[in-house]
Amino acid sequence: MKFRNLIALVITAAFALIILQAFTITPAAGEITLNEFGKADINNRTAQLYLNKSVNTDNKKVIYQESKNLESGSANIVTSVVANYRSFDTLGEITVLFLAAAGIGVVLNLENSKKKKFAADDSSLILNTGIKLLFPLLLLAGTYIFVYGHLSPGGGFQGGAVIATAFLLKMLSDNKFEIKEISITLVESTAGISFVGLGLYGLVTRGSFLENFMATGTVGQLFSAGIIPLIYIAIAFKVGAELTNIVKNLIEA
Amino acid sequence: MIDLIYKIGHFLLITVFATALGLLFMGIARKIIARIQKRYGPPVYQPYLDVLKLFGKDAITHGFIFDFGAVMALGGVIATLFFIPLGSWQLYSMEGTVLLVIYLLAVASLGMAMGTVGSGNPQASIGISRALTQMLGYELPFLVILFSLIFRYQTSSIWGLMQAQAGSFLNWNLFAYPMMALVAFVVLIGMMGKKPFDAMIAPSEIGSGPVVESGGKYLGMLLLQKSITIIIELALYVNLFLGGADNIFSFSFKMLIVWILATMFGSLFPRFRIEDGVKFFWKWPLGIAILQALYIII
Amino acid sequence: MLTKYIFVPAAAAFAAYILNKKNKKAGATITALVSAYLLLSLALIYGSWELNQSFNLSLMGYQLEFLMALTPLSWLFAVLTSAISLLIAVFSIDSQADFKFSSVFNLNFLLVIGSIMGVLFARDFLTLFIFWELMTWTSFYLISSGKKKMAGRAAYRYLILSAAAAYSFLMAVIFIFQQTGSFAFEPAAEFLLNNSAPQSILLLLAISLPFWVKAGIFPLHVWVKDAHGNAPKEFSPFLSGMLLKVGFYGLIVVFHQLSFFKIIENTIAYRGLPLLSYLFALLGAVTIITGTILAIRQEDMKKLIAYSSISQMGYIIIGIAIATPLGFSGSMLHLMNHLIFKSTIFLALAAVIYRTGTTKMYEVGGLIFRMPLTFAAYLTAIIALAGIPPTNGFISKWVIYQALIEKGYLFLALAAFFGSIASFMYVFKPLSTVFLGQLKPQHQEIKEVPLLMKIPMLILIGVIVLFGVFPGIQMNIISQISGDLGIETVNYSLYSIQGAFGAWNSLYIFNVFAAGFVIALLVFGLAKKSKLVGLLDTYSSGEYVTDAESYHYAYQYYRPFDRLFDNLAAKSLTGFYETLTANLLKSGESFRRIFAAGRVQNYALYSVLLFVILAAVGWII
Amino acid sequence: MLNFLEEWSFFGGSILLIFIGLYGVLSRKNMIKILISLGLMDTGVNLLLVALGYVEAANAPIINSVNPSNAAAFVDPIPQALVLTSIVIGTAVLALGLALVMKIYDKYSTLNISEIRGLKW
Repeated sequence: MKFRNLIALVITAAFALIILQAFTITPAAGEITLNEFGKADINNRTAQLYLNKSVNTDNKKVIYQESKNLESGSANIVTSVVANYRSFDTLGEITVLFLAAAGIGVVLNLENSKKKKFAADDSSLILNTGIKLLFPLLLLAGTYIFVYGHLSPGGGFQGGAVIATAFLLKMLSDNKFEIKEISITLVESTAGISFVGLGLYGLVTRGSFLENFMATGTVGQLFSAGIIPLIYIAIAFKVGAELTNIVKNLIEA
Repeated sequence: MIDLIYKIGHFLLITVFATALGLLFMGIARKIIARIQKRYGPPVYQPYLDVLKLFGKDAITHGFIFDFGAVMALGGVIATLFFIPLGSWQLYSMEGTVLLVIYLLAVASLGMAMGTVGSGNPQASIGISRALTQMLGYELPFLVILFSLIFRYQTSSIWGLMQAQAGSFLNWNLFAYPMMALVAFVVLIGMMGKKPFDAMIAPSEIGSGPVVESGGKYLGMLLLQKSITIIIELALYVNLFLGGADNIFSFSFKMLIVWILATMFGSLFPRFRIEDGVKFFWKWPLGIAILQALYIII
Repeated sequence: MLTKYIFVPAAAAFAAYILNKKNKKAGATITALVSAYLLLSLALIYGSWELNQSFNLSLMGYQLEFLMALTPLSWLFAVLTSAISLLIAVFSIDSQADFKFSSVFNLNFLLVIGSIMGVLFARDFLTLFIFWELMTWTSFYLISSGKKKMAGRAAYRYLILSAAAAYSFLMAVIFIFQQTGSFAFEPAAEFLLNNSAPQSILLLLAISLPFWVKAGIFPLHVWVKDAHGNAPKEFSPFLSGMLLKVGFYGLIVVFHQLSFFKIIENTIAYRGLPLLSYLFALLGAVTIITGTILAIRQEDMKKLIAYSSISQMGYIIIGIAIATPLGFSGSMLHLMNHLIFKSTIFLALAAVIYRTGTTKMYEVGGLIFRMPLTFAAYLTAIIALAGIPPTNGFISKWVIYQALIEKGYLFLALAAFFGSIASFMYVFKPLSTVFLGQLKPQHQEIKEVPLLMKIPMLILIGVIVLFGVFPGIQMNIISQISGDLGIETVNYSLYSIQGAFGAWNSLYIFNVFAAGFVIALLVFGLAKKSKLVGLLDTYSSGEYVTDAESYHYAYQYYRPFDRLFDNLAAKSLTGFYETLTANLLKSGESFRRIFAAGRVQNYALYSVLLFVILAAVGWII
Repeated sequence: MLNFLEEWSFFGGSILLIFIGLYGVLSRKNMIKILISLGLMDTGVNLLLVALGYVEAANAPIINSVNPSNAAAFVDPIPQALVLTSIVIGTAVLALGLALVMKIYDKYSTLNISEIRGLKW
């Protein structure tokens, strides 16, 4: 082991020990500390309001398939947080992703570099055939994940990632497979514009950007949760297109 | 008006007298040196003949600065002469003159330097550069001596310094501060450009240096300038260290003694290189002068 | 009403900048007009010493008070500034074509004038600092706009020294502000007087540091030569004449108005002079000697005169430091006279450079036959500089000698004598090599400079002679200054000054000179007429002289003398600073090699280490 | 003991993961490995965030037929939402980093950071 590595090890170890120490320290009275593991008291947190879906209105019990016209109709609380309560953050987040994709495009400078095709031999028959079989299934799975994002674990990001994975696999397996730049751009910008458009519509009709302007329906039903599914669809297309774009750029560079 | 005429007459009288005396001294010096070198030597009145002859000759000039330099050299020393008490003669009893005289002498030097360099002869330039370098050498100890004298007697007029030595001849600075007098004597030799310190003239080396290009009336004027300068410098020494004198005759006698001594002393030594001369001046005369000055001011 | 002296030049600066784009001569003309206006209006307020002005500014909850007032001292300096800038502006009207960016020159020049006025009238540290920095920066641009390659570097050196000094100034001022709650001079002086002496002395030394730099006193003189030598030829007169003097203004303010001398009054003394003052005077003495020796060695005419400026600054600081009535008057006289004759010299050299385009002395020669008026200006000025009667330069040196001998400061006097005698050497060098000697073939066709350049030189010649005969004019304002500062005044009349050991009477001297010259002229005129021959028609020990080029003795004029100081010059202070800088850079480089070798991981490691240390400290505490 | 282990396997483990990543970033020479280390740190942080929001014996914060009411014990949803964001940004960073690595490899033909002279001065 080299000397420098040793120093790095010692320093990180010291750092880690100091940080870990914070978890075992006995708090003084009145001092705010971390909870022990598994002892998170969410009753006193904002989380409780999200769970009750009552940041603005009074506290009501939310019951599966019964409660109607809630603040946010999504059965998945995380989705509520991501695509409703904090959807402005999410807009920023996909902007970051977009910027990363754009940055990769700039860094790799595809326009100027000689476009070398993925020069490997044809991939193995098993992979090729498997992917041929898997590709539509993956697309389907992805679609399911983002369409049911407000009901079950999942959502736009996850669904988009699955879709992008499908395209990645396709690109890996099939040398002749090529996605047109223009189609990616088209999908991505349409998705982005519709996200912003939904927000602007909320701004115009309800007076606040990204405010829910549709009926939220009954908790647990597919057609519920107001604009959340719409936003998630937009996000899914955008993320899927961006990730595909990134993968495509990396492969082609 | 009468006063003015009297003054102008006085002016001219002093000038003529100093010139005549200076030329006489130069003749004496030539005679002495000749005798030391076991020659017969020219007659004592030879310098008078030289001056007359030179003014009778045709001369060449190298432009107006050449003329101006000669005039400035002569005019400068004549102006200086009036601030020196010669025995009981002094036109202006102005105080503060001892520092003034040093700087007034520079006018003449500057005039000569300017005129001769204006001739365009590089040998003159070399001579002038040496002369100025050497001047830095001997003026420093001399000014330190003046510093201590002025501080000691609390007056800076030559007249006042002379009066301070009145009474017995033991009051003379020569006896009161013999080391200082010795230093001043060495400085005097340097000032007059006598032998160990004559690198700026050096006839065999740079063709008589500053005066290389002067001929006819120019050389004559420079000769007159030289003679008056000798008188000024000797008079300064006599006034400062030999107590001056009551009348012009004893004063001239004292000057003559100093002049003969300086001439004989000068004829004993070979020529210093210019920087060695400066080094010498800064080592011994300046050192002794500083010690003496420290002794006086403490 | 004092603000107009700042804002009129400032406003005119931008007007000059814009108009100069249209007409090359507009900027310099505006500068001249503004300077003339300033001069006139200053003349009108002469004597109204109670004039003052203050305005308040509320900034982020702080009440800032800017104070300005007219004192005899600032009046004198303001008059000198506007007078010299007037002459320089007139001089530069015809030489605007020599500039790369003449509008920028005029802009900055006017800004320098305005900021100097601000410095002079300031009565509180904040105003002083603001205008001081403005002055430094604008003069930095002016120096760096010189044509030579070295100009930028020289200006940079100037800026670095000034900036470092300005920081020390600011530190001390802020310390005083914390103690007194005010930036004004009076409470500061009071506080410093009642504070413990060592601390006050330290504070005042820190405050005076920028002034030492600007005045070019010995250990901090390194910027002067290159800055003067490389500044535009039109700015060098101002740089040497005025900017250096502003440093002395600051020093006088520190010494007297901030009661530095009162604080050190009761410390250990040598011959009645506090040791610190004596040290300052000794610095002046060292300045004289170094400046002189280095001036003699120079081959570049502007650098030579720059070194001579350094050495003349030594006289001024000696007089200011010993602070006797004679010493102070001598210093102020010398300050004014130096301004006059040094500007004349630089203007004459600027005229030479304007015509020949070179500053190397051995590349020119014999210009007297082509530029007689320039020669006359130079000659008069160097007679004054060397301190030869009957010019103004001798009077001031004479007064300083009197002051030194009066108190028996042997070593200071020795340095003063040395500088004075050796000044013959260095002023004669350009005289002999530039104006006298052989005229170079390529300069045969040179003409005298245009009329607008002659006028300032003529005026300055007149001023030199005028002040040489009537020093009482100068003594008039000087006695007011010393009265204002609480120094005894020296007895004087229009043409005489009473020294410690006798009086100076310029009328006698002038008469005697006239008489001497008349006799010499008579002798010359009565003798036979002489024949004019060419410069090459000289005695050459038998050599056959063909070209003027090799027949001109100019390069290394004082080589034998230089040999005496070769060792010293090799160890020059500039070299010392440069070695210091080089070593500092080298050690910095090796330090960098350890800590910043371009390995990003190491940087990450350092930042992690810092986090660890911080976390550990936080955890332990 | 079991509780202690469980607690440490989440808190301590995720912190350990962060510092393993940190150590990798500080000590590895291969740029790909450095990126992997960055990914490790990312994961560690995400795990830590999620672990902080854990409630003992609680369910995922989804109202469904198994947990039909908000009265049921749910874990804190906010860290999860944050982690979702964090993952996306981590992905973006990794992708950009990889692109840079590719570019650097094009230029220097090496992945060893000590052999890359561009930053040496």
